[in-house]
Amino acid sequence: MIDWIAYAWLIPVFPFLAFVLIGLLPKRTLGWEDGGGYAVAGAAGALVLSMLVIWDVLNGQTLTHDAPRSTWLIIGDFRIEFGIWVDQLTAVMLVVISVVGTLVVIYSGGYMHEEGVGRRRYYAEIMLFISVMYGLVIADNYLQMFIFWELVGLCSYLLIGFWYEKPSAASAAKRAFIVTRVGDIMLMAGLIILFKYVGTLDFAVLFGQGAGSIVSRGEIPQDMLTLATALIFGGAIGKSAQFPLHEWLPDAMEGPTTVSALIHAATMVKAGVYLTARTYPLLVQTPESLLFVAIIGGVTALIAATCALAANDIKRVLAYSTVSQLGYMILALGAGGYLVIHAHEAGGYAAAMFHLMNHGFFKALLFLCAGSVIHSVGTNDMRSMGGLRGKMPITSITMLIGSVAIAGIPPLSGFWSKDEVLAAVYEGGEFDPVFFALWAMGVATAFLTAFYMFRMWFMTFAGAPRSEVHAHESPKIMTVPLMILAGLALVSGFALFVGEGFMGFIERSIEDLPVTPLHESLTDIAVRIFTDPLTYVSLVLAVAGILLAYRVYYLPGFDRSVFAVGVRGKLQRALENRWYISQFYDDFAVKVWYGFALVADWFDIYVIDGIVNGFAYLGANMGATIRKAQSGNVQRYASLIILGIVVLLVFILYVLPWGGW
Amino acid sequence: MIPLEYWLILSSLMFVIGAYGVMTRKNAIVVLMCIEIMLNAANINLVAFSSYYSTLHPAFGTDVSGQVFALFSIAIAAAEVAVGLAILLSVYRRYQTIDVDKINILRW
Amino acid sequence: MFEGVPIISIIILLPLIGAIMSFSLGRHDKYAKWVALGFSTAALVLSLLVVVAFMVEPNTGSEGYHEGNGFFDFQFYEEYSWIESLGIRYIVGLDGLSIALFVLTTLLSTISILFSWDTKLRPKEYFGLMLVLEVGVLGVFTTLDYFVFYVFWEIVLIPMYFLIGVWGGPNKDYAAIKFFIYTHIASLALLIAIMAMYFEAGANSFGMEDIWRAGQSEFARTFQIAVFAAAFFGFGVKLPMVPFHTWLPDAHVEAPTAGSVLLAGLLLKMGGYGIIRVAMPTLPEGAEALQLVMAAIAIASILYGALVCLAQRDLKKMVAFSSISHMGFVLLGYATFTQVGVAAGVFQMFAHGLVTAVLFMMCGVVQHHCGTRIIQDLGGLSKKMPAASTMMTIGFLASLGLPGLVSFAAEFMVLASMFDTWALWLFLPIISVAITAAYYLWALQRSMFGPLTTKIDTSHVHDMNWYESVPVGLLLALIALFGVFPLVVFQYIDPAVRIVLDLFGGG
Amino acid sequence: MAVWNYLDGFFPQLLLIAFALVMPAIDYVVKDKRVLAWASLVPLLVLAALFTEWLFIGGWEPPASDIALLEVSMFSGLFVLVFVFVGIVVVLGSPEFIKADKNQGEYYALILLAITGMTVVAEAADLIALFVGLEIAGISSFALSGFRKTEKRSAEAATKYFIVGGFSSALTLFAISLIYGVAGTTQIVGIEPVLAGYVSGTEPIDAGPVLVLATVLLMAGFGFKIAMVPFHMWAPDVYEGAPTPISGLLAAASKKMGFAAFFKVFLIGLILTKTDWDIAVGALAIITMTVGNLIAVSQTNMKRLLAYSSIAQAGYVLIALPVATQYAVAGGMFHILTHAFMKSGAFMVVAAMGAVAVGEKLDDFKGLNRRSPFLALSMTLFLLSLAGIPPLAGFASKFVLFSSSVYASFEPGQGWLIWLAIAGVLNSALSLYYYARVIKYMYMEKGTGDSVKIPPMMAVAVGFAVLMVVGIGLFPDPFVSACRDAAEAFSGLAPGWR
Repeated sequence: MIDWIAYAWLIPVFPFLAFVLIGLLPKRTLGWEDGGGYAVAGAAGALVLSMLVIWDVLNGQTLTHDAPRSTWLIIGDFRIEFGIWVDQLTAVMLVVISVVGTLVVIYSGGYMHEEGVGRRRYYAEIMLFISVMYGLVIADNYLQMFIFWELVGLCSYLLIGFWYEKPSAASAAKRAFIVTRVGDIMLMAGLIILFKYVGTLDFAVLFGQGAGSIVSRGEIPQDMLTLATALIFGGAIGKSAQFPLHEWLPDAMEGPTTVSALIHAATMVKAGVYLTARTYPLLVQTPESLLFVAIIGGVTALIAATCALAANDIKRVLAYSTVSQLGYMILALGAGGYLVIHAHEAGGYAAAMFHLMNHGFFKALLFLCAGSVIHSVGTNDMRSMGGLRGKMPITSITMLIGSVAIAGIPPLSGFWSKDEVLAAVYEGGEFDPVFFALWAMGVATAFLTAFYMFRMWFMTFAGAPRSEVHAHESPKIMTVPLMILAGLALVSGFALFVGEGFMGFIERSIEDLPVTPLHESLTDIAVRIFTDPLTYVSLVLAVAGILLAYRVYYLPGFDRSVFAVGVRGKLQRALENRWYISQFYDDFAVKVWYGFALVADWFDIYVIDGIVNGFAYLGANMGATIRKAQSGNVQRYASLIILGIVVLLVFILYVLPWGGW
Repeated sequence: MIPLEYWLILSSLMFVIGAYGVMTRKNAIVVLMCIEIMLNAANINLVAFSSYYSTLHPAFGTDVSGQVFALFSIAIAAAEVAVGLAILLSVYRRYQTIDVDKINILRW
Repeated sequence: MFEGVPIISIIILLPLIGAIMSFSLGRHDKYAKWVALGFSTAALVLSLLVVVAFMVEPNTGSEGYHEGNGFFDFQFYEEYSWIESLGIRYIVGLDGLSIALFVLTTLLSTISILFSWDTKLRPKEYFGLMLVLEVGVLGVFTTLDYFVFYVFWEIVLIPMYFLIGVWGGPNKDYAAIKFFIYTHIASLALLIAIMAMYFEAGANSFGMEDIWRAGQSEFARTFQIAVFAAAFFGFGVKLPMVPFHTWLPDAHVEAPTAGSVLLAGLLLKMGGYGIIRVAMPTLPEGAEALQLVMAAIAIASILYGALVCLAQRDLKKMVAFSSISHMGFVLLGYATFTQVGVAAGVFQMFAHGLVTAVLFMMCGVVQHHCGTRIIQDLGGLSKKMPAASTMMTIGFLASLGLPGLVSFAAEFMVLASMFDTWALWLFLPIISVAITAAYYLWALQRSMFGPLTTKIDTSHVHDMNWYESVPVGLLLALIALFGVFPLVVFQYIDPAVRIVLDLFGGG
Repeated sequence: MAVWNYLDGFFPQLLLIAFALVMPAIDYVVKDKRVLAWASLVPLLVLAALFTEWLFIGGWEPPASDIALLEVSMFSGLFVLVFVFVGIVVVLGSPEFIKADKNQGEYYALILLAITGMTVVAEAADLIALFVGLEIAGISSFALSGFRKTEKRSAEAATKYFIVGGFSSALTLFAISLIYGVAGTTQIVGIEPVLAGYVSGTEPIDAGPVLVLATVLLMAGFGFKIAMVPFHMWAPDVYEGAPTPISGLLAAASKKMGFAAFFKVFLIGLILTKTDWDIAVGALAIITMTVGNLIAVSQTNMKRLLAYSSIAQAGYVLIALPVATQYAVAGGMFHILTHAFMKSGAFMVVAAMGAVAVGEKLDDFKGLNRRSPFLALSMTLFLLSLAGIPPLAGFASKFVLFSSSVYASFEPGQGWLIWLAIAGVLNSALSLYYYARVIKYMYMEKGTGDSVKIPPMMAVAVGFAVLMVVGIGLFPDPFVSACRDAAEAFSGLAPGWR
């Protein structure tokens, strides 16, 4: 029996090899789809190995502080080593990355077919992304993680800007990178604080591993730890597109839809959630940071959901939905921390990770469906779609499954995880009443989610066609991944009830905190879910959302012009303008900084260099004035000699004694 | 015996007169003469100091080096005048004048 | 490997011989590039062998090893008397502080010569001057006698003056003379500092080690402060530090590409090297007294340089200002007086040398192929020159500190040490990380991406020539290599930096 | 042989005078006027060989002087060597330059006589000898600068030089007479003991304003020779108007003679009242270098530019006076030595260009690199050396010179001396501006005209100067040692001098 988990470091190597091969091989040896074959092989290799590793983890093996390590840097007394870290949390991420990654690469074979020469670049970049994403989740210290963290950002940048000749794509790519970099700076600062006080960024040391927390060991003052954790979460705000840095994600929809599905829905944007979850051992020592996390999550969930209401671009709807769902996860993590502190239970944490996994599947599914639609229709704008149900049966059904899942209708996956999230938040209210408010926001979000998802579905697939397009069903290579993902969206929720149950599985990754294991049997969980009245509150609201969308966007006779006048009109415009947050960045942040830059440039040219040139001018031109004294008249020379003598005499006889030399 | 101061006042006056002449007179010959006056002012000084040496420096006895110096300087002045006049001659050939104000193509 | 062979002198002499040969080619000036490439490559190969022979864990008894006894320990040490009456000796040697820069010099020189392969204007002078420049920089990085150090320091100015003045852009006269005089003034401040140290030490020797040893007891605190200020000014202008930086953008904008590469890649490093080799170890109390000044200037350079970059229209000028910002990190690392900071500062010099060379070469490529570097006039070049665009992207990413590429380790460690020393002031320099990303990506977006520009005639624009892509590709490979394995370089730097800090008394 | 016993100390002068006297005769006899140059080289080369052996190798020693007018020491020996070397360069550069002129015998005779006067000043131990030497050199060079009688500018230069020179001689002589009156001696080394009251039976003399007047008049008189601001006004006009080799002689040798006098009288004779004059001379040094450099920037005539550059260089050497240490004197001597080569070399380049009818305007230097790479490279080396760029001679000497003021500023109460060094280095940077401009003209601008062939003797002259400039730069050790020996000998002249 091979100990597969020890080979976890090989997972990123497969896609990386594919990246190198696609990037460097001569064009004629690339074969199918200009490198698509290598890409599929790379992704599949990683998938297989991931599954083997996950199997080991399911069997109770982990690879944490005793993993093999190699030295990256030695400075003075500091030794920075890199290694791998595989525990239950990693396993969840591996599942999402490997499955979605492989399916997206296969799907790309159809979706990117028309790209021609650009495909090579596309596959290379996708492979690089998958590789570094694996690297991110198996890192065993923050620095290593940060390196991959930045690299996934890079891949995101490159892939958003894949169609670089479109100005909007180039601009969106740049924005995405810069905005996430603002978050990265906070993360970097947080890591630096930890590094200063603890002297290492290894998870094994930072998380104590039985040696007590780093605060209790007196290595870091409480206020600094709070600052550090808040800053680390700042990284998550950027990467996971949380308020107020969330606007880059909708813009990032300029990239190919496959990229949106993989990077901006299923994997990279989850890195922030993963980071926050990974930092749990530190976060639970800083309740202030946890509250901050929860509030950001709740606010993001609601705001993004409202923005999705008025979006007409099918991908933007999904993007806002992604932001909103990420907010859920963050909210659950914030609330879960309170549960860990006060009740020693991991409910919120587990719920967040459960939602992360489910969301990875159904959101990837939704994006790929949207891609299928766009591929067929040739536009993103839902206002020119409609009535595609008949022409694209597989796409419409799989998308319906995705929508139902995200709306939270049992027994699809979204229901289970969303319910767990809301339950955890509500439970947090016991320890801080703010969580009740956040719970209310979460429930409202659930209602809005159901509404806008079905608004989207109805606008796309139902009714009569609104434009002259010859839509057709996508080829098999695209629909098969859709069907697989749809299947996963249908069943992944039942992970709650398989084996030891998802909750029991994931909470082992933080059992040192300490957390009291859930002594619920799997049936108890089901019973608890279905006997809790709160479950029905969100369920009823979700159904209400669907029905409202049905009324407004499907049944004829609803006059949507009421949205255009009065207070509702203002609200509508605010929503269409995404609460003016984007404008704020463009008008304020960009212009102010650019203004600073112009002022600095002016200062540089006219003041600093002006002084330099002024001196130079003096040096170069003073002589032209002085030399006029040289009149050519010899008697003036003699006079000047006498004058010089007189001045010297006066100086020596009168000035010198008086000056006190 | 005439006090030393008288000689010094004389030489100083000659020196100042000579210097004034160098600065103001336009004719180069006169300028040359003024320079000679200045040199002779110094000669008077040298001879006078030599003559009054024993009163000035009672510890040293007498000294004639001042008078020797004056002889040297007279000879040198003569040589200088000779060269100077030759130069003025060649200037006059080129400029048709020896007005020092007009000799100023070299400047700045 | 080199027992009994004066290998460093040989490496310094090789380009000099090449230069003389190149100058004296007469009408056969088309061979100048081959001569230059041959000699610089020979120097490069030998310097790589030196790296191989360099002992990270020195065997103290071996030949050519010079034990500093508190001062730096040198290998490949050579010592000859030069001007005995003033105690001036020609001493060369390498240690961890210099070896990386030493190899960087031979490497960038060779690469710049290759990059200038199609120089048509007065080639024998051009390549000869490049080699003279190499000699000067090599001398600065190896010599251990202040007088000789200063001689090499000044020699560097002359070829650079000519390179800008003859082969430069439209405003070359102004830029060349400004570069020459501005940096010369700074050198003179350094000269006065050197004189002062020599006399105050009273050791009748210009040897760095002798003066340091005498200075241990002879240099009073006020003396150290005054002399450190002078030396710091001398080195800082070269670095360059705000507000004494304005020679740099002009020089870069006008210089030929290879000149810019060497200017930014090597000449700026001379300033950084001088501070760590000369100013800080020899005048520790002065450095301590002026620590905050150093830090303030460093932070000002970092932020100001980055901010000004945002406003630039000329691609090359932007890269020039970015050098100011990045060299600020070097100074900031030094100013922390911590092992991490100083070592990272030294590494940042090395990293910046590689990265900035790529950037300037790419600016040269754009200029060469498109005839302009004005960002607003470019656009969509990716379509026409995919390889160039890829390389430029990687270069920019390396420069903005992307992990996995060489600058990251340095910048991260500098910032870490900054927090260690000044706690939350960290947030000032760290802002630049975002600004840097902003200006690079903005420039990339406007020059390489978007629709193909119509402001210039792009019909004849083609991708990079071999002599352009080979050097850049090689550098990019090194950037990635040292980004992934920074330890390769750090292992040399670290022990030497430890000595610097020991000189600070317990540092 | 009793006479010879008195005269053997004069043997260098006698040698020079003897050759000077036969020059007109040779001129009368030979057709090829280059023979004159060869002939006048003979005494110069002999002296150069002998003094080089004495100062740098050891072996030959000059006969000591039995009379009190002269002292023969390494200090004076080094100056003699400088004058002789400059003489060699000037003589080598002359034949082509003056080949169209009449009376060439007198020309060389006057050069030899001028050098004779300079050597007298260098060796003078008595104010009488000093003055006589100054006048011999002065009168010869008045005549030399007006040698081209057919040229307006040459005549004008001679007139101006003569008037200002005569005026300055008068000032000098008057000052000397006052010193004689106050101190009762014309022996330079004798002045200080009298003033200080060291001589038995005397009290310290407080000469007050009289001595100050004498000091200031001497500053003016010597300042005229070295072209110290504000006594410098004649220099640019004369350098421009005089035949170019003579400009070289004036800048490279005559100026150095002024320094020899300055050093002797101020640092030995008037050292007691140093506090009276040191700040004044320091200030004048700074003013001199600054004014010289500033005006040089705006010049368009190469000779005039070099003239102003000479003024500035004089300012640097003046630093040695207020610093007044043995090391400073060595530095000053060293800079005098190197400046002699760089400046005479630069003037020879200009002379060569004049000889081949290229011109001496700055514009004529455009594209010189194409027309004569040798001249362009030589000029570049001279100019860079003047600017103090290592590893050329000018850097080495400036280094020693400036460092002497840095060193002296460590003494208590002498802190202000550091400003001399700072002013010096700032001025070096300023001077780089116009030197670099010339280099730019030669290498970076396009010129007109074909390539030119440089006469071989001129090439030798320039080449010799280049050799020295580069050689001293690369191997300054023997020269530094010689200057140190000279300075030691110098301080040995005055007991109690530090």
